[in-house]
Amino acid sequence: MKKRLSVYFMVTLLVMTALCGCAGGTGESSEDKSSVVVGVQQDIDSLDPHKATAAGTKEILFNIFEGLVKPDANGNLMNAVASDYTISEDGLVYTFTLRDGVKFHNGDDVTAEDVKYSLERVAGILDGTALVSTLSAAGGGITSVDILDEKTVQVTVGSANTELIYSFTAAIIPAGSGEDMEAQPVGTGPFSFVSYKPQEGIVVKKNEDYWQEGLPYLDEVTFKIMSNPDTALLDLQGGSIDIYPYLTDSQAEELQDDFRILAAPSNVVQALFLNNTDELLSDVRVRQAICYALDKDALNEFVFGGNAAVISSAMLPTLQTFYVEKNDVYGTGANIQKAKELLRDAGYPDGIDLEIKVPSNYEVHMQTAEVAAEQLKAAGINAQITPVEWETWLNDVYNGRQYQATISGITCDQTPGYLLNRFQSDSSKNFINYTNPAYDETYALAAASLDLTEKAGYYKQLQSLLVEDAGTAFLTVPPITVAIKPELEGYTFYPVYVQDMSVVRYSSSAD
Amino acid sequence: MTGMKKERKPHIPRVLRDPYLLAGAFMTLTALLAVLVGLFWTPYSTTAMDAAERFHAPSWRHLFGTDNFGRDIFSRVMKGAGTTIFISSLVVLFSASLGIVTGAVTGYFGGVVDEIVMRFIDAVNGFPSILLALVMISILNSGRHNLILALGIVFTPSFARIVRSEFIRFRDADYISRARLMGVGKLRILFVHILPNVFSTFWVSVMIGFNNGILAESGMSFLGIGVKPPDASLGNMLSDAQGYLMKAPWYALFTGLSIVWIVLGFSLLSEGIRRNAGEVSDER
Amino acid sequence: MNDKVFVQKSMIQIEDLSVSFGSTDAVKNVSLEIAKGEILGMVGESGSGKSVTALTLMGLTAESAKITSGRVCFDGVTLAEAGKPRDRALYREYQGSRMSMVFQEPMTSLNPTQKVGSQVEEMLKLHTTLDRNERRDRVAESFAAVGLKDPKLLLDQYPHQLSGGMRQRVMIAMAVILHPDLIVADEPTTALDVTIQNQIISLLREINRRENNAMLFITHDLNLARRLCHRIAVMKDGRVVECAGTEEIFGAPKEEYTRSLIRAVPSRVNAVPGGRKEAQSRGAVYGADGAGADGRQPVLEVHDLHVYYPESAKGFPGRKQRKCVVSGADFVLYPGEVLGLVGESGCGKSSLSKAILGMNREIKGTVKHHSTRPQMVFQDPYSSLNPSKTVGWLLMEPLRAAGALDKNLLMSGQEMEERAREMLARVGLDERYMSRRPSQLSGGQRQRVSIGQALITRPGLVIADEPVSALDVTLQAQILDLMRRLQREMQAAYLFISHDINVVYCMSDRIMVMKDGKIIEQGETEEVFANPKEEYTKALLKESYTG
Amino acid sequence: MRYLVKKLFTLIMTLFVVSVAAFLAFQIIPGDVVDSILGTEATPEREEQLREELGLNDPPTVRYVNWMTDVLHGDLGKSYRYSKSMNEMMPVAELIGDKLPVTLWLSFLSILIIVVISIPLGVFWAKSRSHVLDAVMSVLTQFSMAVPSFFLGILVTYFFGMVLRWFIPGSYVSYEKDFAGFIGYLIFPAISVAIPKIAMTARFLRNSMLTEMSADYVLTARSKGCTERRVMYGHVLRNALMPVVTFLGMIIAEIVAGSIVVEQVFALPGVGRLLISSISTRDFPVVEILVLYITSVVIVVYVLVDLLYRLIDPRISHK
Repeated sequence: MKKRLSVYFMVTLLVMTALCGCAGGTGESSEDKSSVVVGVQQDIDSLDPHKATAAGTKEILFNIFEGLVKPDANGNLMNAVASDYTISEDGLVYTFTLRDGVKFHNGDDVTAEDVKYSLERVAGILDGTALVSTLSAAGGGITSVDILDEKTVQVTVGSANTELIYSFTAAIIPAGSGEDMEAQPVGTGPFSFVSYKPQEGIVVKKNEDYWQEGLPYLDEVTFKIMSNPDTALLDLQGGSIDIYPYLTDSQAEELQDDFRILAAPSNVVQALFLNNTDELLSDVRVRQAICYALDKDALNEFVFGGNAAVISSAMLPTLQTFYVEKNDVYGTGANIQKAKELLRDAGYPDGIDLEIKVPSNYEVHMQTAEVAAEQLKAAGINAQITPVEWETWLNDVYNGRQYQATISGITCDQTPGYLLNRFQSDSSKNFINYTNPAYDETYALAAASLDLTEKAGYYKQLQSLLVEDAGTAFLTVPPITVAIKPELEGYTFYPVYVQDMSVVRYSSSAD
Repeated sequence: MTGMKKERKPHIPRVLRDPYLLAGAFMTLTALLAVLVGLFWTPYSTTAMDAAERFHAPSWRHLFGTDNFGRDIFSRVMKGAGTTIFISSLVVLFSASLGIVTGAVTGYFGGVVDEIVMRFIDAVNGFPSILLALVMISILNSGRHNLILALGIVFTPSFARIVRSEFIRFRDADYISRARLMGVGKLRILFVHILPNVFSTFWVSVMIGFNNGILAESGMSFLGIGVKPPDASLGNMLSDAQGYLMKAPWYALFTGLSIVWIVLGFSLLSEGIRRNAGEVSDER
Repeated sequence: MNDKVFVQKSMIQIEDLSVSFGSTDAVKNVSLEIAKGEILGMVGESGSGKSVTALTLMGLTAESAKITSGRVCFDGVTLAEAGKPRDRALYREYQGSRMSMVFQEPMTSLNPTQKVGSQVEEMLKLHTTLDRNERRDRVAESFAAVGLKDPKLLLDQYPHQLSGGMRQRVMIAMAVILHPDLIVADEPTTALDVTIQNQIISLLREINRRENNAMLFITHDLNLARRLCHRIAVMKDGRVVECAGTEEIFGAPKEEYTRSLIRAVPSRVNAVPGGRKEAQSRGAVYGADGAGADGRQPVLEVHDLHVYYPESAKGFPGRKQRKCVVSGADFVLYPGEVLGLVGESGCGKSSLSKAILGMNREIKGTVKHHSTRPQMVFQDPYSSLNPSKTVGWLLMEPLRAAGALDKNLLMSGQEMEERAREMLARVGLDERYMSRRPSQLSGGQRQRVSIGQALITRPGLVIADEPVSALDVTLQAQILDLMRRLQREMQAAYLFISHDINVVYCMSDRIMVMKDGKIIEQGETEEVFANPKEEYTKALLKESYTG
Repeated sequence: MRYLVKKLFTLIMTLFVVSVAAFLAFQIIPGDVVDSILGTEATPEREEQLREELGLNDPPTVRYVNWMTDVLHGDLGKSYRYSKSMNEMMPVAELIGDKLPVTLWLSFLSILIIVVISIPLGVFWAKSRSHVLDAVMSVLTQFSMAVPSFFLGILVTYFFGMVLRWFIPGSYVSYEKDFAGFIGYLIFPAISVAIPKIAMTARFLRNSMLTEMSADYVLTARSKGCTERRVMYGHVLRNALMPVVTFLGMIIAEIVAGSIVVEQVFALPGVGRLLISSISTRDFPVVEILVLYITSVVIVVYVLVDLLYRLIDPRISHK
């Protein structure tokens, strides 16, 4: 009997090892030199460039679709489908000349009709629903699009706005492809769409006749969706992923030796938003006390390992012309003494209770909240963290405005006004209920002015107002830390974060 | 001729020599002791953060090492274990009592009531516990009490099923028919006559339920629902620890092992009790 | 009778055999011999070591059994000996081919998930080289030889599809198929009905005559041993108290224990129906026609009662088909009287009792109770008391229930405890038992508590459904005496149900005979026994051997 | 047959109860689907257009009835979040159809591992006389049942992936591309699903064996002169395996319903993980169908096991 049993065991073990042996074979993707696997955290929300809204999706679609103009690595705009453009004196008429030889992935040439169709679809002229708010006909965007000749398209807009040009990065797609149900994504970008499997990833391949010479270097790129950020680390070390952004500071430290770690400031402004109409927080002294009590440097150290940029107001430091340095007002260290004084003046000698709602799916904000809560305790502010699901955060906090305080981040594009317009009293996005007539007037002046230096001056005033009112305790601009396989080169950061794979290549591969 | 049962040796030593009971009791007692002490004193503050102390390997100063915020893991385990045990005992209490009532009623009376209730039990069984927890959180607000409610409801079906089958088995026993003949009221029959007999098998499932409770609470915290940071629960500690597996493997290891220690302790204890429940007749 | 004298050499020798389990010695220095063709009976109460001796002989005892002295020889070959570990290979040569065994519980002695035919066939597979068809034919032959009808069909049946009697015949067929020299039968008929018991006994006797093999017949029932065995060994506490020819044992028993065993057997010779002598004084109560002479209210009146057994509802909303188990029952029961009901198992006795007590609602006809809350005594002592309660609590529960229902019966806890102690003494149990749990009592003690619990509220009527059939002979006698005494003291009426005609005879004033759901005969016990009208009653009486 | 009709009826009723419960749950949980799809930047008209598209403006009862009629006609609806092509959302049937093989293969492998290891283990354990082995085995089973599933997943990944390098963590490859690689990778999540269940099954089988070994027919078999091996395998094991079938049925139902945590740890795009992400992204049609799938799987497996039990146990099949 004993003999038979042990034989039985041996057989099962053999079968198991054989099966695992062949598992080893799947690692071949890392050896071959022309394809790359990029880890991304969120599934894409749409394959239609005009309808996609999630930052994670735009990052990827950047490789497939291009607009008339396109952002470049240092935050300015470069011509793409359009070879050149002129804006009329009164800023109401934009004339684009199309670049020759730009082809769609399906081989057709890009024609004026395609551009007209794309712009009208985005502005909502075609079916009445604008897809990009800044270009919507009703909101002062495109009122009409006319084809002057084969190579030139003229666009008239409702109101002059120096920042409107940035909205023309909207993707150009073949005429009619917006309605055809079976249409696969076709654009003019460096990579063409191959396949997408929900929860697994999206695969794109090299666009042989891309208008920019010599680009892209890679033959195939797979954007693999990582369900769980924690296990992603194991997969990275296992070697099944080549590039992985969104590393937390400690994860980055861990990967030091076998990956190259690149970091750059992101375009996300992280802040402790305070509901100004909340009975406790309506008193500016309480809000200021909170700003004083926060030790932003320690926060930066704990959560971002010191790589984040500590900010004082609603402006990305990378937009130097518009950014004003206001960290001296509340200081970047903790000023417990001042905080306690303010609380006493405001009538709360023995401190206050504060509930901070945090979207639980963002590890970075959760960790920031834990550190902040610990710091506020020293100043008698008893902070209690309530993790909420992203959907609940959107519903209760962002739209419903039922919260006391929340820690989250807002992704901005490179237009300076993007963040500041949220603090106008009547803005639909003013979820912190900040009302300051002086702020509204200054913003109107800034938006209207066409002169750059004048506009910068107004923006700086706006930032100072925000700091004095302490409507929000601005914290940091978190860094984007990316781990890259050492043999990959050319990864470049954009102010508005995108994963531009066209410039990435294996160092050993001959040009 | 019919000699009375011969007087038994005093029970105490034999019961205590049972390895299961000993091991189980030891582990459970150490866990409970750690939790009790944790309520008042912990070697280090469970929330104080110290940048310099981050990721210290286990040493005499920090028994279990420190986490990404430099907090002492051993102290957090002491606090966290308290929360986890507290939650899962309440979960078991809630689902056990609800399970007894539904099981008794459906098992004893049967018929249409039984049919309908069993359909609900199947439905709850199929329903994903996460969705249920979400509904609870939206009705009340997130936190312990409604996690307990959610898990309680999720655990009731298994208890109800066990109790129901036991009640069906005892429903037609002779002494129950006799009780009916005596005119004993229905409720009294259910809870005074039948329930004590059901208790021995039920006790085992309570213990299993308790273990699953701990695992589920950890599962729920792992998915981000349940105990709120900075409070510690073994569940959310383990889910954080997962992120630092290479850098601080001790964080995941010791947290995971403490869960295993508690769960193993309780199951060995329950195994010991079950094995001796048969013989131990309490001499009044 | 069967007083054949055996001169041939002895087939089986058991010399000074002692067997112990851990610290308890089950068998102490037993020496027995069985000659070829001889049937040796082993009689004794449960726990007297008779089964252990048989199992040791067959080499089937559990691992923990140690032979501490003596040896077992089979036709000159020593199979097992003290000090030597059991030689499995040697025993396997004998087991099945040279010696075989028939067990007590036909329900569980056959593998429930294997066809009956193949289980017997396994015996041939082990010890012969016959091919499949030959084996099946031999099995069919063997089934026919033991009196089983259409054996070919039976081969592919499963144990649960056969009745108890048929299963025992299959066991016997299995035991006999290889014509072994020794057959050990361990209480083969205890779990069977009287009529089937007799058929099995005569089958064994015929096999012994035909095969001329040795047989060891183990039973606790002296009468059975008397009808079958040539010699009888009486066992007590692991020792052979007396061993002699059957006539000698019954004619001139030397040992006091043997005499008490013979006396304990309820037979019509030395007992009087319903303790009639004492009943004489009550004569006035019963007129010739049994109707209450002084018009006293009968405790129970049953008129034209039909009882249906609710077949499980097959289709979802389908009407329940109803099988009629009792049809047209008609009788009356007077206070202080014992009405016996005898019939084979499956004739509807229990269904009738359940219907009378309202535990089964599917009835037609009328049942009128004139006593408050009739009680019942059940057959199985192990399931009649709630295992999780103490004896004291069990005795007080009826009083609590009665008090709850009828205010003036309400008693204080103290009074109830007093009544419980008093009842405990009445049923012959010591004070200490108040705090004991049923699991700590023996079968007999449990039945005493159960009877006490039934009578404590002085019910007018008690239905006793086979109260003693699960007990040993000597215990049976005590419980029956107890029930009779309590009945007189408490003036309760009994409906006494049993399949054992002798027990019913000793207990009841009047008697009813039931067959296939109908009460075929009813009348004074003496009168029915003297001249039974129905054919079936005659057969029943003939079976229960005269003096 | 009648038994089947009755069970079918209970299945339908339970599915109805579950679908209503899930629908109500979605009415209660905060989070408006349109907001979650369009994020914070959408134009009001776009929100209105989407709301209209998804039929969110009709009252709840109407929406439920529409959804129910569609399902009854075989159209399981379209996912709110996952797009199939530029303008077409992914049909739920296709989405789940694509994920199902992953979970089914995972379940098949883990059940295979459970059966292959726990049966001999149980027999070996039941036959072993030594108390030491008995104690060791029961502590081992207690231990493996006490380890939380995600902790086990991490340990397996760490041990087999990092230390032994038997597989590359995260290198899931879909079954279409490279089936051998797919199975090779799936072995390890299957192991972490199987380990606690191996222990339970082995213990259950051991107890069932012990009860059968003390039955009377074993004595009869021995009295026939059967060898110990014939008694053990011919009689005892056959009868002991029958209750194990029902026990395994329960475990299979649990696994096939999707072991969420293991799929999470091993980044397997299975049904379990889809359920989690669909709930958090309020993808109502996907969750409804998944909940129906899980409930029906649980009940169907119970019924199948019950039928199987009736077939193999002659005591029931030959009334």
